[in-house]
Amino acid sequence: MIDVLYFAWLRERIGLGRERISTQAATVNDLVDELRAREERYALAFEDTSSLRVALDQELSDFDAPLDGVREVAFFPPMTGG
Amino acid sequence: MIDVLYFAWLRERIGLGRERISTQAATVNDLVDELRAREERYALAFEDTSSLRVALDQELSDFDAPLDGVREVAFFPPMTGG
Amino acid sequence: MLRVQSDSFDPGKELSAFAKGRHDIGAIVSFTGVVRDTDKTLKTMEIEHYPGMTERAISKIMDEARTRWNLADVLVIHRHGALQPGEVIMMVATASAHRAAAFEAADFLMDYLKSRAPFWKKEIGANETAWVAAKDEDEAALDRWTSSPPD
Amino acid sequence: MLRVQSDSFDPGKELSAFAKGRHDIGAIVSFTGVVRDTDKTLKTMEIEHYPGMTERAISKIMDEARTRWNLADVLVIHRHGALQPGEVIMMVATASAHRAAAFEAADFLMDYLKSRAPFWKKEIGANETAWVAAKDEDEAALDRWTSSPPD
Repeated sequence: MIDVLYFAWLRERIGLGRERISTQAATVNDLVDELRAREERYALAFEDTSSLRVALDQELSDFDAPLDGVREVAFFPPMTGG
Repeated sequence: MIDVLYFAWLRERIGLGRERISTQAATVNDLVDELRAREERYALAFEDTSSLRVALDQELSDFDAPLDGVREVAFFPPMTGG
Repeated sequence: MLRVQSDSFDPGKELSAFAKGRHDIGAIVSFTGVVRDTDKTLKTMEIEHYPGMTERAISKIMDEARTRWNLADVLVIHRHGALQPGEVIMMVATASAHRAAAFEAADFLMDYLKSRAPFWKKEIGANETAWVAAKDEDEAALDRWTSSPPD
Repeated sequence: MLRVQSDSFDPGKELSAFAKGRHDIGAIVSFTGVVRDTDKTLKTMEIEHYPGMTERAISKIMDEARTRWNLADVLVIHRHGALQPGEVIMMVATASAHRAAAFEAADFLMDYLKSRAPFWKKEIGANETAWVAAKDEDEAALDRWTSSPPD
């Protein structure tokens, strides 16, 4: 089981901010493929992952990173802090 | 007649901060030569003008600038503001 | 010191308290970010954040600044939630013996907070609502700190 | 706004009042200069200035900053007279729509105030008294602003 979080417009498009998912995905990209296959709103939200960022257990990471032992995956658009 | 002002260690070496001088000096350098010739303390204070700055009527200037129409000449070491 | 909060704060009060009473400091630089509304079309700016990761990411950036420059003190305060035009979003303050270190560290912190701290801004106007897009120039600004390491 | 004064002031209070209530500002940068006494040998710092020229020179530097950057507001306060370790010597604040302009203008103002405003610092210690010498690096810092004009 893995916690998946969505922020900003990604959260709005998917319609929720957090969900618990049972997955065998080996990498972030695999997880994204699984999510896309679920429903239209996921497919649309994850259409272009080059415009998205991912954090694994609250550390910025890459879409080809492995999910081994990861408990929290967060997807979001580029940050606009400051 | 011209007002001559001294600041910081120059003021301390000469022993006064301001004096009124009657001079025919054409340039700042000419005025410095006149001052040097006056007394030992002036000669010592103006020994090395490369370590001094000059302002004419409160605008930074050069030692070869003319004194035509100038009412206030100020000599001082490099500034240490901020 | 780091604070991530929804409450408003007064950057002036924070500056007065910052690095107070220390005799090894010659320079303090502060940056204050304000909700701008030049065209008078903005009603509210909503700032979303990622609780937990926000604190981790900013702490990391602050540690990096302390490693790069000799800083006597560093402060970051960043708000989230709904803000009105003219309200303070965040502030950064740095204290050092010398001015170059204080300036560079504050500049560095701002560049990294812009693009590496998990905040997202949404502008709610009278007629339209839009997420603020990250700027290429903000991402490019980070290169300043990787190409030539500061002293 | 420019103030040259012997009275002490609180940079925090000044920052709180600075550029207040304006909606066209996104970034405020402040610099505060403090009497440093890392070695605990300083008793008093005496700051001499050239009344009249001080105001002219600083006004000129502020005008130059306003010409180079799009600034909504600029503040310079500089003290003269006898100051104790830890006391605030001076502050600069800049307000702009964007952070780069606010940072660069504050940095520019500090570089010019250091070497072009007629102030002279004297350090009175327990055992010795000395005029602070101008540093070559402070004069060199001015080249940053002449070689490549900022946007």
